Amino acid sequence: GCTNPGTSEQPAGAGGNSGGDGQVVKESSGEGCTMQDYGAEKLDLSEAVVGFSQSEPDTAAFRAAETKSIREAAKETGVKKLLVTNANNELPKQIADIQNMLNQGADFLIVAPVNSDGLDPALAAAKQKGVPVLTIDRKVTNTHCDDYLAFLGSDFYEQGKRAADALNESTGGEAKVAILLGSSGNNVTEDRNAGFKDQVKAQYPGLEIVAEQTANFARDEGQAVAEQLLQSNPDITAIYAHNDEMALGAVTAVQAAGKQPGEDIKIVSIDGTRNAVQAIVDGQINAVIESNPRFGPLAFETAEKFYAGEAIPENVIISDDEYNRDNAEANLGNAF
Amino acid sequence: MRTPAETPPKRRTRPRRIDADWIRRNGVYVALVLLLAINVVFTDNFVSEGTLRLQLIQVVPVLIVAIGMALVIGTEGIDLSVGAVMAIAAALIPLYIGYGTLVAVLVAVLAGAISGLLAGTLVGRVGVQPIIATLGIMVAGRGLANLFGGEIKSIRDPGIVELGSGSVLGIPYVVLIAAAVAAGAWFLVRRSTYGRRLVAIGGNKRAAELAGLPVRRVLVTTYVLCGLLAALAGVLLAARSQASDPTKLGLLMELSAITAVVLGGTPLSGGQVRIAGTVAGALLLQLITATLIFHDIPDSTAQIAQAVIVVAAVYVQLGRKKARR
Amino acid sequence: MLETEGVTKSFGGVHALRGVDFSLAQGEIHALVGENGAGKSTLIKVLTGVYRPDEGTIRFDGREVSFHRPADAQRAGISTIYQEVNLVPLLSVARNIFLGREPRTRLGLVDVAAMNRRAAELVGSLGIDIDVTADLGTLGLGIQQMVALARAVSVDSRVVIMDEPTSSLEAKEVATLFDVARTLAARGVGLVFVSHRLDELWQLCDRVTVLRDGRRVHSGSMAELDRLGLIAHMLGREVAEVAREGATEFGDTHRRDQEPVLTAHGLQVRNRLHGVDLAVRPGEVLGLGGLLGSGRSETVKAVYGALPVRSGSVHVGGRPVRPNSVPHALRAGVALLSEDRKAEGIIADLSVRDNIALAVLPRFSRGGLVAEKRIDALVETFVRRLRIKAASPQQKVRELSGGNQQKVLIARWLCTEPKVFLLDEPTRGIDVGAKAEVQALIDELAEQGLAVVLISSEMDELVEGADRVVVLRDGAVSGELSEDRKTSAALLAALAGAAAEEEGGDE
Amino acid sequence: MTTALESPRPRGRSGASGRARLARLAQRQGALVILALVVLVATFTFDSFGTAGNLENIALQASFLAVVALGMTFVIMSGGIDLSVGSVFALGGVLAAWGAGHGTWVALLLPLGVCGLIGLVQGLVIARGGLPPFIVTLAGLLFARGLLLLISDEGATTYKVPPGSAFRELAQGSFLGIGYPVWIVAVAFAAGGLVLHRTSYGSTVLAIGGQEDAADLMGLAVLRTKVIAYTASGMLAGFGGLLMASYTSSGVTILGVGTELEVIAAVVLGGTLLTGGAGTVLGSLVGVLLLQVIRNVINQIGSLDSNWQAVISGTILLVVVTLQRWLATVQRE
Ligand SMILES: Nc1ncnc2c1ncn2[C@@H]1O[C@H](COP(=O)(O)OP(=O)(O)OP(=O)(O)O)[C@@H](O)[C@H]1O
Ligand SMILES: Nc1ncnc2c1ncn2[C@@H]1O[C@H](COP(=O)(O)OP(=O)(O)OP(=O)(O)O)[C@@H](O)[C@H]1O
Ligand SMILES: [Mg+2]
Ligand SMILES: [Mg+2]
Repeated sequence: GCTNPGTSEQPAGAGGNSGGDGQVVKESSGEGCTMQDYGAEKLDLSEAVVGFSQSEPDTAAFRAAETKSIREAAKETGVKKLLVTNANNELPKQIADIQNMLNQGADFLIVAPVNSDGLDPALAAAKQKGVPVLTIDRKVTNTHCDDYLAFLGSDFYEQGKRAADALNESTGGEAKVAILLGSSGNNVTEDRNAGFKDQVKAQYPGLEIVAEQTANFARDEGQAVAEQLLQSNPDITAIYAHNDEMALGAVTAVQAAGKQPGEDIKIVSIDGTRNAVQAIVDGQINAVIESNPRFGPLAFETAEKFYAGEAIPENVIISDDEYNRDNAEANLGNAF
Repeated sequence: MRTPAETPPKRRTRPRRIDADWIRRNGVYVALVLLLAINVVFTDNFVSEGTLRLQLIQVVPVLIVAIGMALVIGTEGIDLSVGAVMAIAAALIPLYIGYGTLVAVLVAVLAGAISGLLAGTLVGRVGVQPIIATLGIMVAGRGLANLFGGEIKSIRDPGIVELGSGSVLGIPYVVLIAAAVAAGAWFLVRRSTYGRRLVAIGGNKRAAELAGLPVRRVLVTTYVLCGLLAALAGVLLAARSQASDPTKLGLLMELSAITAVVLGGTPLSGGQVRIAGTVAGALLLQLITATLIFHDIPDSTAQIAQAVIVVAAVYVQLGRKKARR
Repeated sequence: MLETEGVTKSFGGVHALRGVDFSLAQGEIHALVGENGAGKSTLIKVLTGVYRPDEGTIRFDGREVSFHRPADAQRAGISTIYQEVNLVPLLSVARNIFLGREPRTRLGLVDVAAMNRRAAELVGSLGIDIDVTADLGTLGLGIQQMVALARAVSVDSRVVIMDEPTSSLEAKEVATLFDVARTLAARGVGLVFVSHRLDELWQLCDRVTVLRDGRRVHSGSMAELDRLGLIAHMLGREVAEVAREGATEFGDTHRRDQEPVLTAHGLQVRNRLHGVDLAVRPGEVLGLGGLLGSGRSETVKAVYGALPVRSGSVHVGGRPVRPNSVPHALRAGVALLSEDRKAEGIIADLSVRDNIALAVLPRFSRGGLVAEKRIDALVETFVRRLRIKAASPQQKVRELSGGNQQKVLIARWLCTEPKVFLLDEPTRGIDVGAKAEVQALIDELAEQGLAVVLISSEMDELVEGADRVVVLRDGAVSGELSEDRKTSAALLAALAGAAAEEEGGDE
Repeated sequence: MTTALESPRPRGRSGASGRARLARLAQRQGALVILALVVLVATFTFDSFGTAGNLENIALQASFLAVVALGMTFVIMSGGIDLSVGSVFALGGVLAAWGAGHGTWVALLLPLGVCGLIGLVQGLVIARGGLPPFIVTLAGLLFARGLLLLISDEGATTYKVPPGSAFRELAQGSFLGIGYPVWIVAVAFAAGGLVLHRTSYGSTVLAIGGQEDAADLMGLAVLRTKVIAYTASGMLAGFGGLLMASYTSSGVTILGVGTELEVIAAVVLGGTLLTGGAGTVLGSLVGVLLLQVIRNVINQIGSLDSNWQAVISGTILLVVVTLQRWLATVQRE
């Protein structure tokens, strides 16, 4: 999840539980990349300055969990120093942030890109200094093993497909669906939408998409747009939201319209924030596809492997869970 | 003194017919009615109590903020901080809800007043240009809201929830509050000395100073009022969504509010405040949004359509001005 | 050369011009006169493309023309000084003079040095000593009028139109302006000249056109008309009815046996005033004389708290007034009618009514709410008393003629029932009838015990209107003409002396 | 009454005293004073601030905004405002990146043409139609963003500048170790300064901003001047986007959100009155640099919470404008 403002009554990973449910690699693909291929020099992480460039404000649960996980893993690994910057969703700022960290002597960079394209100047600067860049949660379109080391993250398209599966399951295959889109121009929005629609087209002829409107990943916009959609299409029976926040907004909207969320109108979303999983427990949301933000351990593990001489595959796709009526209560602790 | 041999004052004939001039003066209402009519004819499911009621509920935050903004614009100012102030107010609610609903709401609204006081002082006393003073507050304010608001929080306090979704005699509280705010502002502008002073200052600040008006006090008061109203809007929005999201709440509200004010016929050059027009302007904006959603227009086309409609609506009421020559 | 035929123009319900025929010949100086609101400025604006006439035709050089905007008229060779100074305050004097036709270097860029030099020459030749690189807005209104003149004459025009160019000018500058006008006329330029200072018309003009209520009521040779005849045309009354004594409406001296109600001591304003002392007794009219830029306006503004003073004190009725605070001065009973009504006086988009009531709002409101009825009554009284010509009290002040705007401002201050009234050019731009009334009003108010400080660039007004004249030079008091020494000649001498000394100091 | 007092003789003056000039400079260029101060303090406080690499980074990163600010300066000086620049900036970038696939000239001319056209239309609506610039350009903001989404598949497609395209050189190349964009900005601002202070066009812009009705009565070409200002602003915003596309080798669709406010802040910080009529081109450059330096300094502080960064930059902005006001009044005393 990229623009995934999340919700949590408590800080993510509360109770010193650094990992939550730690990430599990689902599949790796692409060619391997070794130190020699990349042209990097051997480095002892405990002597290294590691830089982390976060893309969005930490007020989003997803981002908070991600940053926290990186910080904790850095401590665990025992790196000399961790620099953390936040680009506030601005590409130029992220470029400046990365260049700044390079200036301040970063030896290894973990980057959560603001955008898949356009980081070229920053990546070029890192390459010039021989600093490896590991991208997490969003893949950049540059050249693997030349501009960046590897990509760790979820498959957003797959998440969309799984959301379609979940929606099919909870509606019994017949529904008029409204989609709450994330912000325009964001590749997460595109992937989660394409995955969902492709899957519906291929598998579930009973699911009819009657409206798709952007609600910018925000709860209040999700609510406002859902309210309008419920008026304009009174026969809507299901809502698919690109993130949990909009789904939670939709819950309020459905209630305001005098209907029962999760019953009269099925709701499926993506992320796995604590509030959303709680809403499943409360019967208001039907299913949530997880998008795991806890990249810390895997990221540092990858770095260690890399410096140990192992080849790192281009794509390290993590496996995301799914929360539904059957497992939500039990797995509530895993939500972030 | 000589007894004046005067010509009896000619009463200006007020045209009752609907002509270009009438449309100009009532442009926003015309546009509003027009868009409503178009929807009634062309939009499925539009004519229902629920839909109309929904528009009234959803317009509340913009409306309240726009009224504060109209006052500020009347002084030839502008307030870009309103969105951030909304976020601050909303962020305070969960923090103080432990002390009771009323305390939380009061603290939130008070924070808006303080922010307005800062803006008013910078503009009225220090003499900073309004746009830059309130821009600084907007940037810092959003940061502050994020800082002490932290992650998005759900609000479950029954008082707040009732405020956001309850109603009396079928009319939602939020709509009642907005109506009260509008009526109060209308009264203030039309009947109070403060209102007279405000437009005088906006019309010619130097002349107002020389006429002994308390220019600074009026300016400060105006920004405080605007801050208060923005905070109130933030509280109502949070109450309605039963959550407070410091990062996104009220984002770009300043632009919507200014648009509503200008659509309503208040010139940005100050010296005039039109409250009824502002209300209609906000409703028009809301209706545009609803129309685009009802027809499931994709984002790109929606933005272009919005641009065209807004310009057309302003043109209806201002475009003929030049023809006077 | 420039003619109109049957020009009609109305604004909403107001008929500003009704079928006006007007013609200007080459090389003549043509006076355009009429009461406030007669339509003079409107006619000029129609002539120069600011307004389009509703009906009628305009001919220039025998050909019918239709100017869409002022630029068109200028391109055709008509240059105009509009009634309210229409220059750009934030630009330098030199820029203002050459805006739109700056001297260029070979590269096509503005030759700033040449521009400043030529501007300095130009204003210098008009007898004005100013820094042409200074922002125009820092200069007094009189100087601004001279800059406007400089701009108007710096282009080669076939017609020059001047709408009340002398309203803020001192005798010396008026003389300069006349010289310029005569030189232009001798070169074959046609001039239109508007002024409410009727004497000037006979000194300068060849022909005259009189407007009344938007109609042309007379047109003919200036010399064939005498003062009474002219006024009779303007007012539309019989000559006998108009006949009166004296050039001004001021009565005799006033009682001034009491302690001064206003004393100002050692007023200092940076670069402007250097220790000015004043004292005015109740019922006294104190005149302030001086050359352009001598600091008269500054003095009254400093007294009123509208200009930050470095030192000095002001007492009203024996009690000190907090310096630099207009509200305190107002509360103490001081009122200032400032000279620049456009920038510092009217609030153009508010109604006549709201403009009049502006300064008395606190007195006419209860619990923060405006007492509309009482204000209506008050406004009614003043509109009648000052003969303010407006369609209704709700009309925007912007739409009033210049003289009527001035009356609105006088009304605003009279409402406050001041003890001390500072009048900076109170009769600026108002017509004979109204001027007489304002003068009579000042007299009447003084009679009732009001202390008046009167600034006027019209010598007669000062000499006849004031009981005593204080002469300023370079921001300091340079002399005083007491009751018995107060004659035009003496005042002239005092001013001239001041000027001469200044000259000497310059060398 | 007009007994000639004396024959007029030239007395005009054409120069202010040196001290008055200095005072005026400090008053108008308060931002410059503050910029110098901040740079000085930062150099001594942070080791990595004063390094050539860092300073060059600041200059390079400021150059994109600076280009946009140049156009905005003229618009604001003419008494208007242009809120569309952020979206137009993004649109320019997307068009350039798309165009780069069809040749370098397309990459250069297409964004300039389209963005200039958007500016032109806005200018016409504002000048001819008499609509408020705020609303018209706000609509322009929506329009340009909508257009961007339309040509990029609702933002899904990001066009890349093909590797090896000469277009990349524009912002990635350098001369004497300093990136081309910095040189471009230097030249553009020098030209802008000349236009403002040394052409009739410039004076007309200031005159319109200072007193539009007076400018009209003085016979100046009010309409044309405004239309040109908005067109130039559109083109320059597009040019800024084009540079950014060259710099990032792609047409990023999420750029430019809120950029308009940043640019306006820079221009106003630089001493231009938002009510129009006064200001300098150099001031806007100083304003942009000031914002960029502040951002850089905040970054130097290290891992400061991004929210603190916002609070601090907002506060600094307020402190700077307050200081500026204070400088102005002190000078006048
Ligand atoms: N823009 C306007 N809108 C409405 N009425 C106007 C407008 N301009 C002028 N008038 C009216 O037209 C009439 C003529 O005004 P004008 O300014 O021509 O008078 P004037 O002869 O120049 O008077 P003065 O000597 O006071 O300057 C006045 O009654 C005035 O109120
Ligand atoms: N000859 C001059 N040289 C320099 N500055 C001048 C000159 N004349 C006027 N000024 C400036 O113009 C301002 C106007 O002065 P002020 O208004 O007090 O003069 P005044 O005596 O009232 O004359 P008036 O108002 O008729 O122009 C002064 O502050 C002064 O700085
Ligand atoms: Mg007139
Ligand atoms: Mg004066």
